[in-house]
Amino acid sequence: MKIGVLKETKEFENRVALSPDVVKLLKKKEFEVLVQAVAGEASYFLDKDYTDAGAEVVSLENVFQADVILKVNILTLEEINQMKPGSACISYMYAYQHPDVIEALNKKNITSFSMDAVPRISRAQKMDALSSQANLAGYKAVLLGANHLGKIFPLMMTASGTITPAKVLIFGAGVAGLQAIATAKRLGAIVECTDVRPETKEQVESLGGRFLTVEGAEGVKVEGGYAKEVSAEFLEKQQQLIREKIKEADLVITTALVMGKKSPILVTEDMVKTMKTGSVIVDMAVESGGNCEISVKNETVVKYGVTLIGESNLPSLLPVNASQLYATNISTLLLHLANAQGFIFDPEEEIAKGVLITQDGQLVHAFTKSILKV
Amino acid sequence: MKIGVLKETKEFENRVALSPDVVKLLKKKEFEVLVQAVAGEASYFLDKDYTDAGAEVVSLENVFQADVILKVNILTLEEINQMKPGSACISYMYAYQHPDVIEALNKKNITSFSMDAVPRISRAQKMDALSSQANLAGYKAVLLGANHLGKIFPLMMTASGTITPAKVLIFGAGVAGLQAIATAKRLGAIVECTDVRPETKEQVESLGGRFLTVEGAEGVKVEGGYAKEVSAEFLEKQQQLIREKIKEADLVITTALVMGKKSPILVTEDMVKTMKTGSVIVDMAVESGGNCEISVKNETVVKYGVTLIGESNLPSLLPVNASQLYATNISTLLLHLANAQGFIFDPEEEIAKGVLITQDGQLVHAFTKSILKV
Amino acid sequence: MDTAALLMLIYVLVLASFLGFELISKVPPTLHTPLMSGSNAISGITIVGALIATNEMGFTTLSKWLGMFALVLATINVVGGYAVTDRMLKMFKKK
Amino acid sequence: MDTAALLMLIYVLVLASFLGFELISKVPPTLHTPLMSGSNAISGITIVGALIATNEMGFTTLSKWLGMFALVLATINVVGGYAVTDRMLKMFKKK
Amino acid sequence: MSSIVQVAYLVSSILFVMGIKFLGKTKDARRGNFLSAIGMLIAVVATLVTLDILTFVEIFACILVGGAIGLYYAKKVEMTQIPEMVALFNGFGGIASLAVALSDHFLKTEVLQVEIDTVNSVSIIASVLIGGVTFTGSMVAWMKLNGKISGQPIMFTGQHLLNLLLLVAFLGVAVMTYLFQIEPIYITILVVIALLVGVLIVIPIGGADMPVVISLLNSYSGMAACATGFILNNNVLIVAGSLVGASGIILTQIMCKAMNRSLMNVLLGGFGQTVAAGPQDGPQIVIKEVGVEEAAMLFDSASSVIVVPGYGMAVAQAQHVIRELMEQCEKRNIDFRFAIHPVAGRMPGHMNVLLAEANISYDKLIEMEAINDDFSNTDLVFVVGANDVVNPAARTNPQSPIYGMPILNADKARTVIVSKRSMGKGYAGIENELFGYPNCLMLFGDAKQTITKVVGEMKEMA
Amino acid sequence: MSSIVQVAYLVSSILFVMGIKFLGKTKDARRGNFLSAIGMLIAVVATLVTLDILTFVEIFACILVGGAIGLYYAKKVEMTQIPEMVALFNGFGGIASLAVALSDHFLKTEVLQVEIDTVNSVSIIASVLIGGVTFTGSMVAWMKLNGKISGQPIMFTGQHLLNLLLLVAFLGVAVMTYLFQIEPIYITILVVIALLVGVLIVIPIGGADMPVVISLLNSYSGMAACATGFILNNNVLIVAGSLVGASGIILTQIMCKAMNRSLMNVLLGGFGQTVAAGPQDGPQIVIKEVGVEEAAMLFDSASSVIVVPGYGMAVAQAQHVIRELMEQCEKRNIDFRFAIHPVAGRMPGHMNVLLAEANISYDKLIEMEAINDDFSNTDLVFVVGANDVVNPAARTNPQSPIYGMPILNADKARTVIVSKRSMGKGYAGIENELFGYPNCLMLFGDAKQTITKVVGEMKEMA
Ligand SMILES: NC(=O)c1ccc[n+]([C@@H]2O[C@H](COP(=O)([O-])OP(=O)(O)OC[C@H]3O[C@@H](n4cnc5c(N)ncnc54)[C@H](OP(=O)(O)O)[C@@H]3O)[C@@H](O)[C@H]2O)c1
Ligand SMILES: NC(=O)c1ccc[n+]([C@@H]2O[C@H](COP(=O)([O-])OP(=O)(O)OC[C@H]3O[C@@H](n4cnc5c(N)ncnc54)[C@H](OP(=O)(O)O)[C@@H]3O)[C@@H](O)[C@H]2O)c1
Ligand SMILES: NC(=O)c1ccc[n+]([C@@H]2O[C@H](COP(=O)([O-])OP(=O)(O)OC[C@H]3O[C@@H](n4cnc5c(N)ncnc54)[C@H](O)[C@@H]3O)[C@@H](O)[C@H]2O)c1
Ligand SMILES: NC(=O)c1ccc[n+]([C@@H]2O[C@H](COP(=O)([O-])OP(=O)(O)OC[C@H]3O[C@@H](n4cnc5c(N)ncnc54)[C@H](O)[C@@H]3O)[C@@H](O)[C@H]2O)c1
Repeated sequence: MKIGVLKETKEFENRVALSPDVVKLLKKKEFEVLVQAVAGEASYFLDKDYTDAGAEVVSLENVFQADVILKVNILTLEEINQMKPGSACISYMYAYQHPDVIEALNKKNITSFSMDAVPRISRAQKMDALSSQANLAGYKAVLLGANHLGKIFPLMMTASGTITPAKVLIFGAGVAGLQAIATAKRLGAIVECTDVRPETKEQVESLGGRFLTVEGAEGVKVEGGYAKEVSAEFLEKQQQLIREKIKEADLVITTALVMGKKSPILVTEDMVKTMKTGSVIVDMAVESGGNCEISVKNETVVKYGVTLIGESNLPSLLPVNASQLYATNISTLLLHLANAQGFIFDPEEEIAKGVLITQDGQLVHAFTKSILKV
Repeated sequence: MKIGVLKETKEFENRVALSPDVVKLLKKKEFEVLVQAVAGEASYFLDKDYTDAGAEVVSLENVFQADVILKVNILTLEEINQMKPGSACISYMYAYQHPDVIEALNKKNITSFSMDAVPRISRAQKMDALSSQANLAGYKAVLLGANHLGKIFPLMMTASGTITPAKVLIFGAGVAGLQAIATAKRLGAIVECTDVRPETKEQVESLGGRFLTVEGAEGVKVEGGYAKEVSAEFLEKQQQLIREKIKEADLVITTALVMGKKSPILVTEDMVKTMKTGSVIVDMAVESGGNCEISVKNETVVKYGVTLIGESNLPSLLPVNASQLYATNISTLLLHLANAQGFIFDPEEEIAKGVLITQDGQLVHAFTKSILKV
Repeated sequence: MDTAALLMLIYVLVLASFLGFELISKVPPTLHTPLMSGSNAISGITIVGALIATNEMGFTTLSKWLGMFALVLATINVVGGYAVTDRMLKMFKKK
Repeated sequence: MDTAALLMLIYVLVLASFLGFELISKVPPTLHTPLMSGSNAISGITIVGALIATNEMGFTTLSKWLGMFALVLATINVVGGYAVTDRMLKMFKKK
Repeated sequence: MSSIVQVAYLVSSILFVMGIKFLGKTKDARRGNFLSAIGMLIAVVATLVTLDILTFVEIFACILVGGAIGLYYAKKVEMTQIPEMVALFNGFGGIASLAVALSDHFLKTEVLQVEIDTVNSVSIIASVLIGGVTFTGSMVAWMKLNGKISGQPIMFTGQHLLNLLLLVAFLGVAVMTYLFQIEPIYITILVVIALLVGVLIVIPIGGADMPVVISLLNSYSGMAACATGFILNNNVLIVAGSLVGASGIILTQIMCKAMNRSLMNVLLGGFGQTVAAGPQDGPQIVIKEVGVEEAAMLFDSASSVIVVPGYGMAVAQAQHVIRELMEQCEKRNIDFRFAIHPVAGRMPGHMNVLLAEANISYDKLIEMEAINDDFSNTDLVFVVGANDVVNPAARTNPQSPIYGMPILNADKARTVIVSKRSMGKGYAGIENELFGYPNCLMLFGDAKQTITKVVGEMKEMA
Repeated sequence: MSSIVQVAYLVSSILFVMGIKFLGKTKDARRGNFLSAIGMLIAVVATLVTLDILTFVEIFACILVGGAIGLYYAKKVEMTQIPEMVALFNGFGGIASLAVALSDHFLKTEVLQVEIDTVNSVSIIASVLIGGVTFTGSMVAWMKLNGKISGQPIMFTGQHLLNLLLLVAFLGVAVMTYLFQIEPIYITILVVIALLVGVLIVIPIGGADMPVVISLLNSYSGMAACATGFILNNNVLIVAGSLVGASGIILTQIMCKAMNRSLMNVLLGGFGQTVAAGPQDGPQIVIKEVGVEEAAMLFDSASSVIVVPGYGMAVAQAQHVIRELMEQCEKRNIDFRFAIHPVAGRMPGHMNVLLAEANISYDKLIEMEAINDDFSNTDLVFVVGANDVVNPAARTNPQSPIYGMPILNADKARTVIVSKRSMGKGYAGIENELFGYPNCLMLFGDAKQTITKVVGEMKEMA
């Protein structure tokens, strides 16, 4: 079986689907690997590293000879055009947002698997790119924020006076939020965090953060570790809490996502106005609409004296680690679905069922169908 | 006595000589304070903050009515031109690099004091701006470096593989170097450091860093906490050590300074070539010539796959804290030299003697004279 | 028995009991069983009583038979007790 | 004194000595002085001997005078000892 | 009795005191046992000296028989059967005391035909009661332990009432025995009641509590010997008996504490079984608890330790005290490492953050793949607040939600200690059968608190 | 003697045992003293019961006089003089035993004119020797402590030889006393020798070691009482005397250990003075050391503690163990804070970094200006590896290189404990006279190691 690795074409994308280390592993399992020239450059993986690992470094066209194409971002229509009919591809897809791509895939009878749909079950953890990337993103969000802040994080009592510690406020204690807590805490900030899921209180505290509980609020539904819609009453109480706390925050990091939906607005324009001049907001939900009303995707803007960072692809700013982990995730999924001879998955098996988007010219993924209403 | 605070005019300078808090303190001591409009803006101090604190916010010309002008950076010839004859000024001067300014000051009979010349004795610690700013610079250097690195600092054992910790190499364990060690260590990196002064070993270890001892080297002279010239033999052995260690470093921070001299070259172009692609060097000595042969002042460049950060004014990137501490330093010095009625210092007293550069139209500072050979 | 003699015995009893209490204060759990076993062997001191009881002349009295019965059992207790305790303790020696 | 009686006394002595050893094992240093003082008061038990010696009739014998001398001093030891120990210990009570 | 014999008795008393003292110290215990054996020998020889030379035959015969039996069983017994053996021996000691008391009673009433004075009479009755209870109690304990009867608590209604009645009866008959000493019937009834009481006291107690019961009965047999001492006016019996009596009580208490039970609770019985705080669903997991002291002993005697931290360590913020534990172990040259499971905790790298905070150097942290083969050569694995990541169900049970997840082979180690607060489940919400494995001991309580105690114990041992 | 009296003696013996036991436990000590006093009362009353009613007048007179004197001094004495008072009382106990022995001797030889048997004679001689030594030894100790004679060790050549000779002489005369009981001269010589030995034993020992000596003499006075018990065939004397004798020896040993001396070392004398490990240059600073146990006691009894960390804490990496210390203190509701000097350590914020690493919450860290006035209301300041930042020379000595630097007012606290390795200097390279202040105690050793021990001690006290 031939694996093809394309260079990412999306703007600001530094990652690559396979790292030389993982290529070596796949070679051992007797896969052939074709890597597009300079595909790894932005992640500091040189073509030589790939050839050393056993891959063939080839031109763009030649990559499409592969039986399965691996990418980080969803394939473009152009790329699909060039693919062998009946071949396969694995990448992030967020299929429900890209009906056009699905159509294109089905037209070419391409079997496609989505990395963002890996079910969050224990044995699939090694394939869970959402977690691995969110983790890096959480770290990077703190570093970016700290770098834009006019002050330092830790408390420091010096001869020239005492520097009070920075206050970091984090919304959402998912994977990214927790890593952000850990990182900010490490750097010496006072960290507070709030989340809709009550079990996160213990998790936040286990990292030395303070949990802000929305008092007397019920009606939060959690499914498979994901937050589902929450009640209006809760949101109101939460708003109240945020409004109060945000005035004193130096750095705000928002990570609240609701799967398959636009992310909730937690920080309104009004609230931004009440913040201290020089404070910073990193909106990690900006890709899916943003948790802050006025953050701008892929831009860093200053509004009302507050720096709003709308970096939508934080993991890509840590390309070495991000590619390395993503490569492990995608290759583990691939090995779960296929061997050197070809695909061997059972479409009813839980993981395969979870990630399989299109097959035999059909959209087969239940969740995507439900959202696209097809 | 009237104090005037000018807005800094130097490029990339965000600091301001007095903070509103310190203005309040000086008002209590019955000084009058004139602050140029928007002088504090880049440090997120608003004009309103200053007026609230009791200062008068005035236009540029009106500042020059003051008896003493406070600044961060040395006064420009233009500014000196506008000053009242016989008035005074305090700022960083590095007088030995600016004979023209000294001439101008003497022409106008201006008494000048240099913040960089505060003697490093116990009771002057509160005036020691070099320390207070170097401290912030050490923190910022790590953050900048970390932000330019394609990987994260801490060790992380995750389902998607283990991320090995970043290796940070620090040259010079002075104030900035130590803070850099502490910060990098906090973030989870493996930190190694080397210095010419043997007593720094214990200090480095007290922060969890590993000290790299240059074996069998003697001939390091230390005076008043500053490193003086070191022997050629030492430098050679040190080069050897660095050459070896730098190959594995992810982030290199250089802080080695020799007072009044061009800073030593520790990282040669050759060495940079042997470094890993994607690694980063922050050259904190860039202002005084740089510790790295090929770093560029005030620029971030990529050479041989290595990112070289030549930021010459790191404290200015943390303007809030930097201004706050600098204001404490400068005001403490002022209060040491003067009261609301005027200057009262004894030119033979240790601190006054240390900082006094020009008086009665004369360059009186011994060290400056020795360097300028006048 | 006269009261003075009894009182002396009671002195001995009281002091020995206090001593018993004080001796055992912090025993590591691994020693619980050996200690129990070892002190069980000591409680076989009743063998002295059995000896005295067996000393009864002739085999006609119940007393003598009871004494001999007691002596056999007490000896088992003593000998077995010490032996088994020693075996246990031997095992504890550090590898 | 017959040997049996002596032996009983020795039993008492031995057991009490062992007990004395065992009772004092880990005493915090602040209690060293009070403990010393308190047990010093106990050693004033010789007052009992002094009482018996004073019981001698008439004031003619040296024995009686010695007994009375002993009694006064032993009483000082006992009363002073307990009182001063108590004063010390009162101070230790937490503010 | 000649005074030389009395001196010998004094010496053996002293040896017993020292024997017991040393038996409580790990490194002196064997010497202690030896000393007390010497004491016993001296006492026996001294007694023989006073005896009539003519009775030596019977005496030696008895000693030979008894000694042979004792030695044989002591050598033959399996190490695992030692508790039952102790119970058996203890019972013999009790019945011997009873027999000596009876013997004295009959000697005085039938052979010598003298009146038994009050002290003697009370002593005889006490000896009968305590000796009898010790005997049958020990026998029941022995049978429970070796499975001759069920280890389950045996209870019936009116049990406590029956005990009370028997006690009253005993007192009544005891008075009769004193008043009508000539009548052998009364003392015979006493014996029967005593034997009955012994049985009744022990049957309602569960097998798991037997060690405590045996320790208590051991204390009783000391008291019986002490009572015998009063009968015979013999100091060495009194000293040895009361030493064992008192130290036995304390030891029983210590053992109860180590098992987290109260003595009352044990004696009232019926709460017998060590809690098998199993779940409603699924098979019952029977677990063994361990106390902090014993845990400390286990660390002390290990030569290699692997710590498996999990989310519970983070919740308890136990990382700092674990570093202390590490320092204690390293002081003892114990190889000490951490096995980091990739998904331990609740975020990637969770354990890394915390252990770095506690200043544990990176090279102590070993990845799962690198350490998984080492567990089988490891003396002690200490699982701190981890659960799912050491759940063998991931390897064996295809039905389990974590099936297929790689886990740490903690179960392969010689001994596993698990520190957690309860039998609570982990993230995956499933049972962990590791906790019921024979090599696994549960150390219940908040991880930080219990480990602090363990470290405290270890410091004392040093 | 009636048996009721004997029972009373038994009861008081038991009370003494419990009294001593409780005296060793901080929270029970007062109760223990009370119990033993009750025991004493019972013994006295019981003895009075057996006595001739006619002698009551003298007896009460003596008791009244003795009691009044005892009570008066006990109330009057300054708290600082307690050790001397104990020495004095102890001496009285010793001489009383001697007097009782003499009294018995003369009673038997002169009044009753009976032969004194061996046991009695040996007891009398022992009582004389021990009682006499206790008396003069205690008197010398008393005088050394209250300054009536110099606290310096007094030594002369041939001292040990003289002691030996006296011992031989004593033995010789003792034999004579036994053989020629009628001759009062021998026993008189015995008394003289005993008194002389007491003096000779104590004079070579330095004042600083007096507490140990008093403890030892206390043990002796117990033995003297015990010997008296043998003379009078009295159990309560034997029990109480031997309790005090044995526990006194142990206590002496414990005290020696706490002072880092060996008993031998103390008794051989001459090593007396506590080291004044001063520097070569400058005025000698005489310091007081403190041991970990006492340090732990000081923490235990404080109600407010301020820790002053310095560069030495960083070097020792003691921050984690200080957090433990904090936890121990907070468990006891002790107010616990950190005073952070702006230039403590070697870089700005050095202490902040380390204490944050140890997870000490920011609100425990107080700036110099905010805390400097609180020191004078603080029970205990714990200076950990700080030096220059607490050097009072900065306030008082214009010559000092740190003159004018603001410092933490650690010296104003009730007690200051300084943890450092030696009398080594700080960054500024100058002496610190704080270390010689009367309220300052030095806890020498690596900060991490010593504090670990202090925490260990505190855990045990809890
Ligand atoms: N690492 C990740 O990125 C990540 C993310 C999400 C989910 N997960 C999942 O989380 C699980 C991690 O496994 P794990 O073994 O680390 O943890 P776990 O299976 O969740 O078990 C934690 C155990 O700690 C105990 N505990 C809680 N508080 C404690 C305290 N104060 N003291 C002592 N024990 C305490 C609990 O038992 P008691 O209640 O009886 O004390 C619990 O059984 C895996 O199932 C993994 O898939 C991991
Ligand atoms: N904070 C800054 O930015 C900065 C920068 C440069 C200089 N300084 C200067 O540094 C000094 C700081 O004062 P400081 O009080 O923190 O420290 P210090 O005066 O330097 O004293 C440190 C003390 O710690 C003791 N010590 C060293 N290792 C130890 C260990 N392992 N365990 C226990 N004690 C240990 C040393 O005594 P032993 O050898 O007897 O143990 C020493 O006296 C000031 O003079 C300040 O001016 C500060
Ligand atoms: N068992 C596994 O294999 C596994 C793997 C990875 C993640 N997980 C779990 O899944 C959970 C979700 O992880 P994620 O990071 O991908 O979540 P996510 O990115 O979907 O959401 C981020 C966080 O935002 C929170 N949030 C949503 N709406 C909010 C609101 N209005 N206000 C505040 N917070 C809001 C969510 O509760 C969540 O904690 C995590 O707790 C993680 O432990 C489990
Ligand atoms: N007592 C006080 O009041 C006081 C105040 C501030 C600083 N200090 C001390 O002064 C010292 C100097 O502080 P600084 O940060 O301003 O120093 P600096 O900025 O002059 O130099 C930075 C460091 O570079 C080192 N260095 C010089 N040449 C080198 C070479 N070839 N290789 C490697 N390292 C080299 C120096 O030893 C120094 O540690 C510090 O140690 C500090 O503790 C004392």
